[in-house]
Amino acid sequence: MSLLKEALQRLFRKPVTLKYPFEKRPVPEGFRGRPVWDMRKCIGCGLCSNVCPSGAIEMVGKGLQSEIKHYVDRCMFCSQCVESCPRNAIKMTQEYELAGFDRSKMLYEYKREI
Amino acid sequence: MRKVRYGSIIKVPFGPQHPALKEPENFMFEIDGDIVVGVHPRIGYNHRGIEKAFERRTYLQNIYLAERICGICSDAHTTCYTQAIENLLGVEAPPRARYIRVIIAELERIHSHGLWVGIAAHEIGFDTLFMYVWRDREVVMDLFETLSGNRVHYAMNTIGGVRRDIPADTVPKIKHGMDFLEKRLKYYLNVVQNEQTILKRTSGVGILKPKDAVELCAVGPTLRASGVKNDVRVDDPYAAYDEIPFNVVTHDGCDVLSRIIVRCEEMLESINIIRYALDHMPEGMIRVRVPMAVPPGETVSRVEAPRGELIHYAKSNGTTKPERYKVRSPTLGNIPALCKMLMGAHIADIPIVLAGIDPCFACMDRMTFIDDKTNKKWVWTMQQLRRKTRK
Amino acid sequence: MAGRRDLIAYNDLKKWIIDPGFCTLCGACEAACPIHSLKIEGETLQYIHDCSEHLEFCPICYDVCPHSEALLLETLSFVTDAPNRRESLGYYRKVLLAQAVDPELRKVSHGGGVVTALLTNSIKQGFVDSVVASRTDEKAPLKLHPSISLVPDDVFSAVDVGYSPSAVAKAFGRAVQEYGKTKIAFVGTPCQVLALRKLESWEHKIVDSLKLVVGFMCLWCFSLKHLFESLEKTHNIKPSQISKIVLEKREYVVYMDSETVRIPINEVRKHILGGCSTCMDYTAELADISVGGAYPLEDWSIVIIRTEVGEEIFDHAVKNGLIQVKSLENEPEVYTHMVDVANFKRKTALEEIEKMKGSGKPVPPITQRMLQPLPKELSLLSSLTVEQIMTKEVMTISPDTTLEELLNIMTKHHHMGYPILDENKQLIGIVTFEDIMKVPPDQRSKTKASEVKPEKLLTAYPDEPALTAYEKMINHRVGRILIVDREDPKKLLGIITKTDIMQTLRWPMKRR
Amino acid sequence: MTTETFLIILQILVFPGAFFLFALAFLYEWVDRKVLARIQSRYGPLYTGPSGILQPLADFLKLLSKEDIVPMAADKILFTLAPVFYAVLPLTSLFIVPVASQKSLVMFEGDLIFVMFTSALMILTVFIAGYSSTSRFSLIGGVRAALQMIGFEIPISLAMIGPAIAAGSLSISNIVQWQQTSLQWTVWLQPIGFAVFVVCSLAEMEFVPFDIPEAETEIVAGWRTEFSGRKLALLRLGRDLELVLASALLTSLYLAGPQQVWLIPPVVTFMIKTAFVVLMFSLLRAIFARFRIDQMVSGMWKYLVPLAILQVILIQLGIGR
Repeated sequence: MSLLKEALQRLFRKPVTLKYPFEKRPVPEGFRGRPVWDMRKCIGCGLCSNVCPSGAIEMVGKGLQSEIKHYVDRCMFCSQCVESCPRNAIKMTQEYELAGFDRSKMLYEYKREI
Repeated sequence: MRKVRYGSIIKVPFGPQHPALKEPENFMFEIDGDIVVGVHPRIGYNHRGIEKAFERRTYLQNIYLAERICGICSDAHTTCYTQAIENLLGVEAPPRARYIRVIIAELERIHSHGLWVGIAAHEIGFDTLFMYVWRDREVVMDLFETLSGNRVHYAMNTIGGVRRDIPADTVPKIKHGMDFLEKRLKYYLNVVQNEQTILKRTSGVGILKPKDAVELCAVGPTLRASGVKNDVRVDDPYAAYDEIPFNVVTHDGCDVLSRIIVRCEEMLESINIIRYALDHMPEGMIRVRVPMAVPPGETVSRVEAPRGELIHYAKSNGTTKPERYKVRSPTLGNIPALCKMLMGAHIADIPIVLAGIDPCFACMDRMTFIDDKTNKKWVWTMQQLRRKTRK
Repeated sequence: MAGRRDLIAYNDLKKWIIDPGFCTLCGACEAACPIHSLKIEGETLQYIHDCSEHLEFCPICYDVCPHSEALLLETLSFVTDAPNRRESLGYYRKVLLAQAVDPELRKVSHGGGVVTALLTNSIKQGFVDSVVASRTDEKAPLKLHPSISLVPDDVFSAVDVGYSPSAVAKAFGRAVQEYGKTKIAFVGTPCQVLALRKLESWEHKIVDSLKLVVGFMCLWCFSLKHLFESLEKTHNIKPSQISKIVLEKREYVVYMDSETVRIPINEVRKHILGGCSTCMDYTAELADISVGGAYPLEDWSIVIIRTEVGEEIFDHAVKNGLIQVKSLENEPEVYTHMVDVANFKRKTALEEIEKMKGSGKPVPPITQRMLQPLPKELSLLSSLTVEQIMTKEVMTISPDTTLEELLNIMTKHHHMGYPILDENKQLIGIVTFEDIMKVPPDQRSKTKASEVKPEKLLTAYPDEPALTAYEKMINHRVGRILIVDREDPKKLLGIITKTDIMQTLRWPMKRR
Repeated sequence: MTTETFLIILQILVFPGAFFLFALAFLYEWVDRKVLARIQSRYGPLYTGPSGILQPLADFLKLLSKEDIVPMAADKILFTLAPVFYAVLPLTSLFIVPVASQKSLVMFEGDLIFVMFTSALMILTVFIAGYSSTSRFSLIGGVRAALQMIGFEIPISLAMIGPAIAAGSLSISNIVQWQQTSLQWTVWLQPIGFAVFVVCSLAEMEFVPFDIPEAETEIVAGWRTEFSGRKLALLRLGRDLELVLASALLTSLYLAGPQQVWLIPPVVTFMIKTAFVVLMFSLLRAIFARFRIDQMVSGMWKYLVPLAILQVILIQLGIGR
């Protein structure tokens, strides 16, 4: 019965649950969400695709002609690519609602403006 | 373990899919009436080939692989991994990094033990306590999110130190969280020790005598709840544990109740460690840069994970990928002791005794083959496996 | 230089810089290498593992090397905001003499202790959170170590000038990556400053944390091993005895516990690092603030402030009473000495390059690039006429001006050469700093400008292409050319200096 | 057809008969879930209807439309009949308990015994349900349910007898009337009996700490493991009706049942009282851990049976009459 008091108190208090899909929780600074590439800064060194532990990043082409393909369905948001990128071309955003039914929609392509 | 009994012995499977086991693992119990007379653990159900995967990835990528051996003690695995690789490289993490590692490891211990107390409450049908403990555990999870950017896979460790600093403005936040948790944990400790229904279900259940515990190589809180003082943090200090004073919590009840109490008190001790570490954290470097390739050699590294002693073994051949990697997770060490505890228990006690070792089967499962008819065990080589797959 | 670049920059770095021995061990490549393949260990650069395993294409280590030709013009854009540019001074806002107010500080430091005072103030005021600089070892006073200072007291002992290479740029990388610092002041020699500026123009992420670049004036660095060996052989000086080596008037003075030995500059020049022998930058032209010794004044330093950031931080230190300043205008000797050394450095470097070219040895890519404009720059120059780029308002002197007066004028305005006009405004020649230096100091008050002017006068016409004027300057190895009227060659219309050429070449570049 | 017959049919089908009772069952499931959730700092049902009040109905309808799987080895007839009985039995009992007025729809001297009988039958149904599914978990669950019945059946019967002795009648409606006419609630006269009744009701409804026959972490869903689709829907309905029955019985026997207070119709007071009882059940199930079956049975016999007997003796001695 030692929980009775707390139980009675809780009965008249607001629940702590967040009504998630309707009420989104703000994420803190430095949250590791979906990474995005800034192709104006990218030099196409291919390091991000090489260090990626889950093979979520694919680089098509070489050097300054390259394109980046990012498969979010494989990404595990470790942010090693951000850490390895020598030029701040990759940033972690605060996007976290990335689940879906269609894998083909989880491919983000980054092309260079010519 | 197999005992032949005549009479109405029925076999009750536990898992691989079972509400008491949140992870797939198979236990076959022989039940005589309501009493367990035989336990047959069949590990390997969830073998993920992680050790082989280690050999295919670079040392840098393996940090994140090590992190995903276990979702709950992810930091313990990376600490152990990075320590092993640091040993091979001959570098040492800077002091501040080691303090940060301690803080993260202890936060993780709080979160892991808190999670476990909730699970234990759930196993004995006390869902309200389960909800309360998990609600308060959110404090730690939020701290993790602020500190590392993720609630579960903190990715704080890297070879040669830690990836993120603990900035001065988050220190009061952590301390505030610790004050709150301390209050709550003391309350839960009080509840656990005074609530009659909990005492009924846990005291005198799943007895593991100190002698058995040592003989069967139990580790972690399971061992300490049997009154044996054993803790890698003290016996073989790593990170900054040699500079931080703390007590090794033991309890000699040898039953599930003392396992709960040991874990609760360990959480309180962790809070003290975190406070001390925050106050005494030195300024300076948080990491050293290391090359991608690791000189040849082999090493073993030990860490006190929330569940007990965690051992990683690494062998390097001078390239950027390890030649062999081996993980001995604490749950594996506790399985023989678990079988001992379960003998003679009631069916109703199985979940709570099973949960009593805080099992993490996903990080435990290894590749062995057992023919349960002849009791023959063997391990397949890579060639044999390949041949099998070709067929 | 090398036509096509290799996809893996290390191959270029090895071929053009490490193998010919131009590396000055600043460690910029180690700091910049994203996979930590390079490592500075002692006086060698180690290549730890094959980076092409991890990278498809990487220009970094070659691009950021201070001896490579890459990004040279881009680096200029950091200082070109400054209103003035003079040869051997670079772009600048202010030139002045300064010293630390604290006499203790002056005693421990070289010169006026300005850098130490400045950085202490910036850390205290929170402009920067750490300082990356060189520091001497107590056991081996000549050997420099890069150091990362976090608290003001650390800086007190940190900043030091010396003659040995120090991997400061590597230390800068460590400060960012290992210490996690975000506001860093960097102190280094001209080549290290250049390395940092190259990192900055490359937009490497570690320079997001760079707040202030302080450059030391540097003649060159020694390979300490060779220097000690030769000192021991020729003068029987043990390295452990040496407490200090100071350059005084083209002589190195080796201070030992009991005695001092004077060694002529040419004797020890053999032992300088490969990259230093062709380096032409004395005053760290790309730094936010350049600081150098104010010989012959003891306890004063000459300070060149080039950028807004530098000016702000320096003024703050002056306002806080940590630094006291004095105008340079009344100290022509100090100025003369500095310019003289700078010219000496440039001259010897040019000689060295000639020698190297003659013997078929490779020349550092950066020098090659500086001496030979790119085709597109040449076409830009040829598309412009002299009139379009020349400076029309020329400071002139009368033939009766004595050299001492002239030096005073130079100290005030920092121009290095002055056309001589007679009373009828007829051009009779030009007198430059080099010409004055040929006259011994004690006779300078008596000698008149017209007496030392060279026989030959290099001129160009306003309607000529700028390229022609430029080629004339290059061929005659002069820094300025006078523009005269085609009809009346005695009528001075303007002047083109190297500064004007630089301004023209870099005008498409815009500071970000 | 006379108007009277029509009225009786209407009473049986709509109010206070089947339809009303179903509605009440769903309402009380919602109250129970909501209160339990609030105690546990959760929201509980939220989106179906205002504050999720229609959630139990939605669950029921959804289950009706789901696939109905019968295990191959199961005894098909028993397996199909068990859920039907499980839903019908509490409904039958509820016709005996006064809901809308002091008099129940069906009343006869000795209907209290009938209610006891149906509650025993329900446990039998549970056992049969567990037995007929031939699953190991179901079997253990069914055996546990039967074993548990041995524990609580005696004290609950004794606790029911208490008010009957006091009222001098074995009819629930008469007990209610006796309480209202003598203007005293039995709960004040026989608090021990009330407590015993509450505890045993928890056991009857398989609420924590007595949810042993369907202990999720031990034997999956116990005797209900193999049921799905319509059968599971019926089981859930039966469970909800059982909650209504238990609270209605408690209200009738100890809290004076439906009572006309000033202008408030008796059905409203009935609902207020039963809702209070449901709230109490929810609170109690939230603050305990589950007992083990041996502990439960021995505890019942050690403590509750003597207490219940003590209460009966006290009544016989004239205390609480």
